[in-house]
Amino acid sequence: MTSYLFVILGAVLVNNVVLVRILGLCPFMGVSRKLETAVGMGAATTFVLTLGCGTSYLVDHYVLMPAGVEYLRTLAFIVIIAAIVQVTELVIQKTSPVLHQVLGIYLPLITTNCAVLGVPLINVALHHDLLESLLFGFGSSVGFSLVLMLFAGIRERLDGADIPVPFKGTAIAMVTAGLMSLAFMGFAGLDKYH
Amino acid sequence: MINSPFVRKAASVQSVMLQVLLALVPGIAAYVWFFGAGILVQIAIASAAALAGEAAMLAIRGKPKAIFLTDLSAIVTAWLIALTFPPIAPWWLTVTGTLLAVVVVKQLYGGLGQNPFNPAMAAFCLMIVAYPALMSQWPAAGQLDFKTQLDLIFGGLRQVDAITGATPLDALRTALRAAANPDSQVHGLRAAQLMDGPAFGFLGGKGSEWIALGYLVGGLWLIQRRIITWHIPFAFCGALLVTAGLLWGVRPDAFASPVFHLASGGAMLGAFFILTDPVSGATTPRGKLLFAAGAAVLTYVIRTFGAYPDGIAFATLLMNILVPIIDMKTQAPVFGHKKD
Amino acid sequence: MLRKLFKFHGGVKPQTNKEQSTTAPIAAVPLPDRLVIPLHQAVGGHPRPLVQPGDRVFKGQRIGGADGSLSSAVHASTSGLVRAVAPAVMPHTSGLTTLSVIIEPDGEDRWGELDKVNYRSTPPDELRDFLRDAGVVGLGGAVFPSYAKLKPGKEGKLKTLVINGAECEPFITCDDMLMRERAGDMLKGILAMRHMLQAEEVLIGIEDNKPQAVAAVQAAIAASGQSGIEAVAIPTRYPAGGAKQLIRVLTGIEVPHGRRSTDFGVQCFNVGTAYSIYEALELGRPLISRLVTVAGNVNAPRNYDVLIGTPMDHLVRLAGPRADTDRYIMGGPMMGVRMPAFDVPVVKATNCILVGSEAMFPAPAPEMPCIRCGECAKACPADLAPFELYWFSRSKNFGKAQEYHLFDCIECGCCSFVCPSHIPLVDYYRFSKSEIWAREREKEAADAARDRFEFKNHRQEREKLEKAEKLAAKAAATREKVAADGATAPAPGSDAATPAKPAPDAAKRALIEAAMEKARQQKAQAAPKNTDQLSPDVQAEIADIEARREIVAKPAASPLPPQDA
Amino acid sequence: MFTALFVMTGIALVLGAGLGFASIKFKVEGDPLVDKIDAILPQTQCGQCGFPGCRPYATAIAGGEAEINQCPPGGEEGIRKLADLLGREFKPLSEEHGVEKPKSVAIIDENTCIGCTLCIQACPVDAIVGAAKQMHTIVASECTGCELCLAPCPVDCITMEPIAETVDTWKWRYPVFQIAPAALDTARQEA
Repeated sequence: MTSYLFVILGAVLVNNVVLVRILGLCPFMGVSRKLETAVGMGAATTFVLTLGCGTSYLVDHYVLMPAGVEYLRTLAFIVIIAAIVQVTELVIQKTSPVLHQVLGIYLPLITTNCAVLGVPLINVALHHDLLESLLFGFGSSVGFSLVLMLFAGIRERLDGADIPVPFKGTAIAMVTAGLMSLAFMGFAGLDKYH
Repeated sequence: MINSPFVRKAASVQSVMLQVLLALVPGIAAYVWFFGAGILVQIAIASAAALAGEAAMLAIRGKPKAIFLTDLSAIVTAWLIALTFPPIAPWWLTVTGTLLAVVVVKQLYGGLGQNPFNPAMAAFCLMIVAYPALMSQWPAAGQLDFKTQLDLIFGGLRQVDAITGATPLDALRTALRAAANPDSQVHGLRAAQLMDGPAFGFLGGKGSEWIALGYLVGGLWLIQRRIITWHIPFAFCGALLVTAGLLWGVRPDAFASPVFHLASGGAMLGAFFILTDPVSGATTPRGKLLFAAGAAVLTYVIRTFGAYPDGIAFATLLMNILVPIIDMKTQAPVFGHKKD
Repeated sequence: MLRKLFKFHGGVKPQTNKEQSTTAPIAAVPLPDRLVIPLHQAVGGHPRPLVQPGDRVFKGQRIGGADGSLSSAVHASTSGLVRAVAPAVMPHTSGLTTLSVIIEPDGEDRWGELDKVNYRSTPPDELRDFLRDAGVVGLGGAVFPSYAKLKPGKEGKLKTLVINGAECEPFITCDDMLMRERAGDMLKGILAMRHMLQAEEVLIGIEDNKPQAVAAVQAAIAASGQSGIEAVAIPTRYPAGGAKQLIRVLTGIEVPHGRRSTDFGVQCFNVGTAYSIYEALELGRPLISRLVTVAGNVNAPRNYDVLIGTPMDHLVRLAGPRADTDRYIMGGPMMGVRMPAFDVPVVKATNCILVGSEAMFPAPAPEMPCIRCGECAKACPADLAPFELYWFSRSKNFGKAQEYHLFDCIECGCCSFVCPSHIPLVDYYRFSKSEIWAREREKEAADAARDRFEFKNHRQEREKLEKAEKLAAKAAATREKVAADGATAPAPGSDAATPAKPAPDAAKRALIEAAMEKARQQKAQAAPKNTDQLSPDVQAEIADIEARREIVAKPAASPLPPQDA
Repeated sequence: MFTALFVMTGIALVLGAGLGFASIKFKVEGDPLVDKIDAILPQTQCGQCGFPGCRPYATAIAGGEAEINQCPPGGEEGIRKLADLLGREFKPLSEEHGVEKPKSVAIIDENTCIGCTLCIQACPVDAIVGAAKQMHTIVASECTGCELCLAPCPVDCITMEPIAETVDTWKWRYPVFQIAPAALDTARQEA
């Protein structure tokens, strides 16, 4: 039981997918201008990533491995994730058109969000079982959503700051992301403690 | 055109910052008493670097220099850096840290009042990540004379491992971890016994407990002067005591006492001077409580279970990240919109 | 009996500077050469002028009629000749003009006929109309028409009537002097209001730095023998005189922004308003004068009974302004408004003329960035987070500013007063508020324009349809006629079931010809005649518009009645 | 080799079927976004954006056929709001569509007007009243300042007048940031 908790906590904080593993920076930079959209993007990614982790585990274990074609893993995972993203997009377009418009290009781009591919591959590398895979996927995406929201909160505040012109916008966002990453280094070693 | 109000109270950023600096004096005095005058050199180095960095950035940004250099905010950052860095850190470490703090963490965000992160703590984190060894060498109280300290600060090659050790916090943690190991010599010893060494005083590290007391005195004076409110120090100390007390209560042999935590490392400096930085900290009363309590828990966790000797810097940065959301969600109800 | 008083959050204690102007009694003012009476003096509509240049007016004669649902009449302050009804600079920061009646006094100061009214025997509605036409407005500074506030809540009665004698602004003492010298008459006004509002109790809140006023009012209450009226000394702390803050202090009730205080069983009036209600009801005199404190950079600060419309410099001269005087401020140093000129008139909102100089009110030190120290939040009597409001106002993020309750700000100036960064915080809020109002106005205009545009499109659609129907009917008629013609000539026996083929074709062609001819005519008529020497892109634009008009013009070819469209 | 092909084909088929089902099940009709965009546009109906009115422009933006910077009356402010709503990058007003001007109303010189009704037909919001051969006049409160009536007028009797500020529409100005670098430093030296 505690080990599952450690999987989640480790994925959320210690090995945060964005700030420590530096995956998924594209939406992290792109959809963090407003808190509202960040929440939407976080929710969408959580859905896709958790589902993707589960599905890719199943496909990996029950299709690829029995067939002996593990080398197709990356390819197969991409296809699966792309399909899940497509479905998500259709659902969001139907249920929340404004969110759909706001997420804009980033919604289909969840497909190319390296975190979404990276996390299932990390799952394979860490030999997670199905539950661990799901938890790790969920934890990673919660970690992603969490820092995305916090980042959006900071960026909303930075909107009013008198930032030097060359650093306005993405530049200062990069600096901020760096400092956040630095702060998250404080969690280092926590998952090693027993 | 100036509009109403036409009268104003005599107050200025400069006077606020000056009072913060004054409040640091008792702590610094204790520091000098126990650890020698080297810290004064560090303070001077850091202050000079901070002013230089600030002046350069103001010049580049085309901002008025006179007014911003005399607001003393850079000096406060510099003093906090000097006080949190090891007193024998080489000069370039202090200078680099201070410049990073002032140039990147403060001025790139627009300077005074606009930085979301505490510059001094960001500098500490950057330096401890980049130079973990240099940032973890602390002399014991009264161990080094002023000349040796100067040599260490300005000297070339350093062979200090022989003469310096880790901070009391770090030492105790290492010892406790060792004590947990059945193969170790110290196995079975309790925290109280482990603290019997020369590095330890009555409550925390030898000497550092008096420095902490100095900070406490200065901090209380700041509260009395209404420069800071009671919320952050209270919540920080309270949460640290409770967290440490819980674990200590369950396993007194494996964890240090709450009082030790309060009197060691940067706890007092953090409670009264670092977390209370209004620019990067939470501002609503409820937010301040949450912010400081969160910082205390994180400090404890990082100190006890993490990889770094003290957690206050990382805890501050982590809570800084949360500040916009905390402030947003803890807005007090306004006049007429309160629920009775 | 000691009353339980409540506290409001924040507040500041600026130097009061009130003693200087309370040493001498209220003085009269000699008639000026000219009175400038702006028609728009109170919140609400712009009263329309009732006099013309050359008219003779009596003192107290109505010269501006209340217009709209929330408006208040304006009267001649003395008898004389109307010189002009023209725009004149008004006492407002903007320095803009407003339609004013300029009267040259004849020196006789002759009253016209005065209507008194017995408030006990008059129905409330009539009383309110009477007060509206007497021009009675709130004299505390907000100049809200009093009649509109003299309506009890839904229950038809009120728990507490709060009378505001707090006068928390530094320098101002006109309410203090009024209570000292005219407490008895003021009390009569209060009793009238109490009657109109059916108020159970009356609380007169007076800051405890005015013991003489408290004593005078208490004596008047004792002399009147009325019960349920109490003069309460409240702690001196700015802005205790804010209506919301005073209600809070006396009753513990917090009236939120945008809500009527009567919904909470409270209503609040200024002591000066009470006195003018007394004058209106019992003496029949409309509001044509008020008490004004002249203080600040003058040799003899004092209170004067001033006719509305008196130029400020005429008044200030009596108090002996010092040589370095460079500004007049209407109101006190915390919320006052700097006057655009020295000769602007005293209006109903003028409670004080604060004479200032650079030495007396030096410009603040340069504005520094906000360090979020929270001093402003500690001082804010509305429990706001002023530094957040500032942050969002500065970056013009008005939506966020509203989320942080910008409109609950009462602009008392406490935040600016304490700010260590010397930020003119209130100016940022004023800026934000007026921008938001402007945006709302624009939004309303846009919505109206959208409606009208859609209606026009709809109308054109309909007309096109109607025209098509008409044409179809005509065509059918023509066809029938042609068919009938054809039927009569070559084949008398055949009926309409087998119409002659060429004839309808010819008819249709004729119709099209006619329509095309008409269109050509229209086009010729519509072609602009001033497009010869234009740049190509303008030409293109015209062509574009042309194309659009083509669409527009076709169905609307027949002359339309544009109004009822 | 064939296993790999077989596996991938299988996956593709399954996913394709799933997607096809979803696209039918979650088909979207109508576009509520147009209303949101239309609400931001100033409704002058001036056509400077190249579309016959504000709503068509809104539809074009929602459909991705038009840029957000084609509305001069909306100005920078309007573009910012659109950028915010749509999560797009702010762009300065496109010059080919015009420049931001102070809000104005059209005024008909009543001496020159020949009563041709052309402006009445051009006005998108029916803000001009008059009849054939009668003098026309503009209802200032309804005029959006779109300038569409200027071009059709054969006698050039319509002019645009910027709306003057009144006490009711007066706005507080943005507080001037008082730190003027040079001035301050010298002031300090003098002091």
